[in-house]
Amino acid sequence: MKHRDFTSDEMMTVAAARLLWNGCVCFVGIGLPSAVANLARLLHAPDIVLIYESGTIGARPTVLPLSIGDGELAETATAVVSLPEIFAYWLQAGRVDVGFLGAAQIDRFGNLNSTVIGPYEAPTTRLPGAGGAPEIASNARQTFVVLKQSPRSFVADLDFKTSIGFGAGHGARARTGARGAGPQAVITDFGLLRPASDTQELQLMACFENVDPQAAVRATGWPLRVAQQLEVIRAPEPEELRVLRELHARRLKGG
Amino acid sequence: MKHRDFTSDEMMTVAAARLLWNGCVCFVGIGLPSAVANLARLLHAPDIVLIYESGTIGARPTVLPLSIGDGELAETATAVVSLPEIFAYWLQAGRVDVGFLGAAQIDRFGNLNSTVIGPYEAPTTRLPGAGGAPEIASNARQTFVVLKQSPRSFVADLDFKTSIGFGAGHGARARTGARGAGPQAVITDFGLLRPASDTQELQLMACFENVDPQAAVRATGWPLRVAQQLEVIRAPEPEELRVLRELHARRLKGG
Amino acid sequence: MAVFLSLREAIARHVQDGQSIALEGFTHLIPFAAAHEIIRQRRTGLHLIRMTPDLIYDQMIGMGCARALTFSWGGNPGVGSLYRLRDAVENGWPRPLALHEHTHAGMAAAYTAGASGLPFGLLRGYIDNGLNAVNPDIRRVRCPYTDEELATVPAINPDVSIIHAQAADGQGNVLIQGILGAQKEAALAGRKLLVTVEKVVERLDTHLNSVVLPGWVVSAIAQVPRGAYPSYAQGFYARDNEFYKAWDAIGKSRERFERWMDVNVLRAAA
Amino acid sequence: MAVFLSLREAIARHVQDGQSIALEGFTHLIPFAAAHEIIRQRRTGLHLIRMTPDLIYDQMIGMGCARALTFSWGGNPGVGSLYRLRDAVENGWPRPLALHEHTHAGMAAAYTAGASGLPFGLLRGYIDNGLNAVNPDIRRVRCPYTDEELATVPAINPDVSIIHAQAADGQGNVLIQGILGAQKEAALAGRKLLVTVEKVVERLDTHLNSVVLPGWVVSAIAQVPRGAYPSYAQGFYARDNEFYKAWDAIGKSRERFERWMDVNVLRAAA
Repeated sequence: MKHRDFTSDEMMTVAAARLLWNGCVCFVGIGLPSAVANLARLLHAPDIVLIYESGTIGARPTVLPLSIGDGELAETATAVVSLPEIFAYWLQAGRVDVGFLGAAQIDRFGNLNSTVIGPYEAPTTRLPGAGGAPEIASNARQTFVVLKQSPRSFVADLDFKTSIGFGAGHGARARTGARGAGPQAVITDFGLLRPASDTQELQLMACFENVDPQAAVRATGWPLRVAQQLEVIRAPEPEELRVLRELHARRLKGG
Repeated sequence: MKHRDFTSDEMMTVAAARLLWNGCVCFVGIGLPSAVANLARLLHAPDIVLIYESGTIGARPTVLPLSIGDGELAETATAVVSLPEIFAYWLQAGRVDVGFLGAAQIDRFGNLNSTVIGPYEAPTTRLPGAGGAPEIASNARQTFVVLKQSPRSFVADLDFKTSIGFGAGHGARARTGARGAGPQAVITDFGLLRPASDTQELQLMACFENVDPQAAVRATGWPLRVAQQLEVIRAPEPEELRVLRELHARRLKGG
Repeated sequence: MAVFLSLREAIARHVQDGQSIALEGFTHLIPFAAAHEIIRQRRTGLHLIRMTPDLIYDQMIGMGCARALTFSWGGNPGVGSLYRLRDAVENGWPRPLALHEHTHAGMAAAYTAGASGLPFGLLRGYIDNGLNAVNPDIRRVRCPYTDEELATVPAINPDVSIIHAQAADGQGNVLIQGILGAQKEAALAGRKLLVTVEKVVERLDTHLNSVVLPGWVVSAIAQVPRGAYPSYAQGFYARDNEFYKAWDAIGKSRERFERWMDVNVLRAAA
Repeated sequence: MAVFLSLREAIARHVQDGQSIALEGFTHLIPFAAAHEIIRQRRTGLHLIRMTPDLIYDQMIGMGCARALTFSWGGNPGVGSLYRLRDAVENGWPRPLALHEHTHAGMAAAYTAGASGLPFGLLRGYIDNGLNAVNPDIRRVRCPYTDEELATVPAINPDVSIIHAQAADGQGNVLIQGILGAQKEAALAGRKLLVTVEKVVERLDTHLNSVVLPGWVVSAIAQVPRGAYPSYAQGFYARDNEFYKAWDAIGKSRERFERWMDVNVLRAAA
């Protein structure tokens, strides 16, 4: 890659934000997803609805929260409800358009591991675990996954299956009780993967400017299919970077 | 009966109020039970907790509400919660000491009918129905029934079983999923009935002053057993009547 | 996203003959104005759902709007009978009414399941209860841990839920204050949600844990001051207990009922 | 009925070795002071229950209080790992820790069941999920209406639940404001309930639908200003995000952790 004046995180955040539409109801976790949804809100989607699992509906934070339950979220929300209500009345009821997920590992069918590396009973690395992810994965109308691509994270076989994507593919998800459409977009530091309509295997559909698709293939632990007509994701616009950096700057100040 | 300077309703209300203790958590409906619990609160049980199914916990009304959801209840309550929460977190969870029940019919085992007179599909009288009663009957730690005694209301066979008492008696209740101890007191215009410890059949345990127990037997549609050592319930004290009448007077004014 | 409409337009657009509809509000915030507009628009064949039919459904049933009623307590609170409901059940007048009868706890669980996207609600209830025999919707599951039997009710998801609330803001966010009943659950269980409000304000004056329904779950909002009368709206007006008592005589007679509805509802402006 | 005690006395009287205890509060109102007192009183063999173990359980686990953990997300929010939790799981230090692992939705349903007197909670969840294989508590029931399979979790009813709140009044009624998490459900699910509060007031300054736990469900209350620090109490102090970041380095090393706990917890006044 050539020298760029923005980071991989910024590129991924901007690319993901562009996928969100005005009025979209987003279930967001802390970190990059929170930055994505707030960036979209400040740019092109002023009426986007942010739901944090801590219980805030319609939060409009001016600083990026460090934790999912910062006071800023409650103070700017349309409603503050209990966590059981968030999961039952809002997520499970099918009111969430897009759920954002991260993970330590993803497989070719978009299934996710955020639980352990190594065996569950004797892990080499104990990860934080499921949190809201499994039910976001099954009950949101669709999910977007944001995850940097490497052979360690894009793996042939998950060490643990925390959150369902398309299961074994080929329609397997539809035979479960999962209600939403599953991972319809995976945003990486190389580009955008989407499921193939038949096998539901993730394919590289678009790359960022000046990214070699073969580099993405090499960063993937399974033989990654590349779309024949690969699209190009344009680099972040100055305005997108400005707004994103202001968001982060306010967070650092507010720390 | 001799001439008295108080009504049957007043006598029953006072007698029932005397059964409540300070700190007792009462699930009350509108009408006589509400008067009973508030009378006890104003007399000897200042820390009694009134729960109305409309969602008010710890209401301390100064006027008697006509409906179960009057504003007075919300304004004086410790907490106002949703109706589903009242039934799940408060009644079903076993936090209610005494549930008050009325009915159109009661049988010898304290089972209650508040649904229909006549067959369900073609009733001669369609009554209001269950409301909160069936789950109060099964989930409160005990229930008190307040009901005027007559062959029409104290029947050998219920037209419909709305709320469980002791089922068929002889320990039948304990073999169901009902958790509370059931109807431990039935306050009538003749006196007080309680379940026998073995058969759980209701027995006349106490009569109001100057009441002939045989009159109570004649007012009962089954051969009512009378306790060998029948207690006497003393007539309402002037102070009891004064406080009760002030409660009602405020209601009439506020109406 | 919430659209602001006149009450007439909101009902015309969203309430159709034959639908299942829930007008909730437990004693408090009963959406009488919306019911009257449904009566004026002569909707029929409705499956009415409400914990306490109250005067609002007594009126709709008496005016022939309903074919079925799901409910749990059908009286005039603190007064006595609902005579129009009784006349429909006992005599089929003005038309027969199929009853789907529950307990309060059962309906609360059914609304909660409906709001939660679950197919059924679970409760310790309906024990040794005649309703088990007359309502085939009441069933049982066995606890996978304790092996106990628990009662189940199917989720209630009305085609349209209608509630009254104190206020909405410009974005259609709706504030409910005071006694809540099962209003929020019924609102969120509906496939559509219509709301009438006392007032529309620029910003809701709320506290952190106020009960607010976001505008994006509301299909339409109509501003209808006194829209809950003769029930009440906390902070706006009190329950007209005298009217509830007076209804006893009005509702008791078919003729007097029809005359009252004609003057006070059919010929009243929306 | 709520009894006002010192924190030391409240923990001494109500928290015993080997019990299951839940110290809840989702990011907000985490009862750190109560945890520190439990650590000072050297309780061991506890089954800790909490959706997000957070620094509070990282500290209790690292100090050897726990034999088991029921949880659904075990990280330092926005920062990274909980190294004391990881050290216990990966290396059994200072002692092995049995995990009962759930999802947030599962634990929310389990607390709700616990608060509701139901033996289990019901959810659309744990679909095609590895937790089904490692947590035998996750089971299934079949819907009696649609024949769907739904996930179940056993009710959580801790021996003792502990929460922190903004205020209590003279009768022990407790006011919680802001982000609620599963705090109310955890509180009502506990066989005992201990509460620490920022302040005690004569009357709670509440609004009609404020979240208030009545004093008669509270076993004991202790006034502990800043009792949720380094988490926060809405209206009193903000979350100390810098401390959460600093914990990363403190928690990473056994020695540094023990030194920090010695200075800041063991030798600190209650």
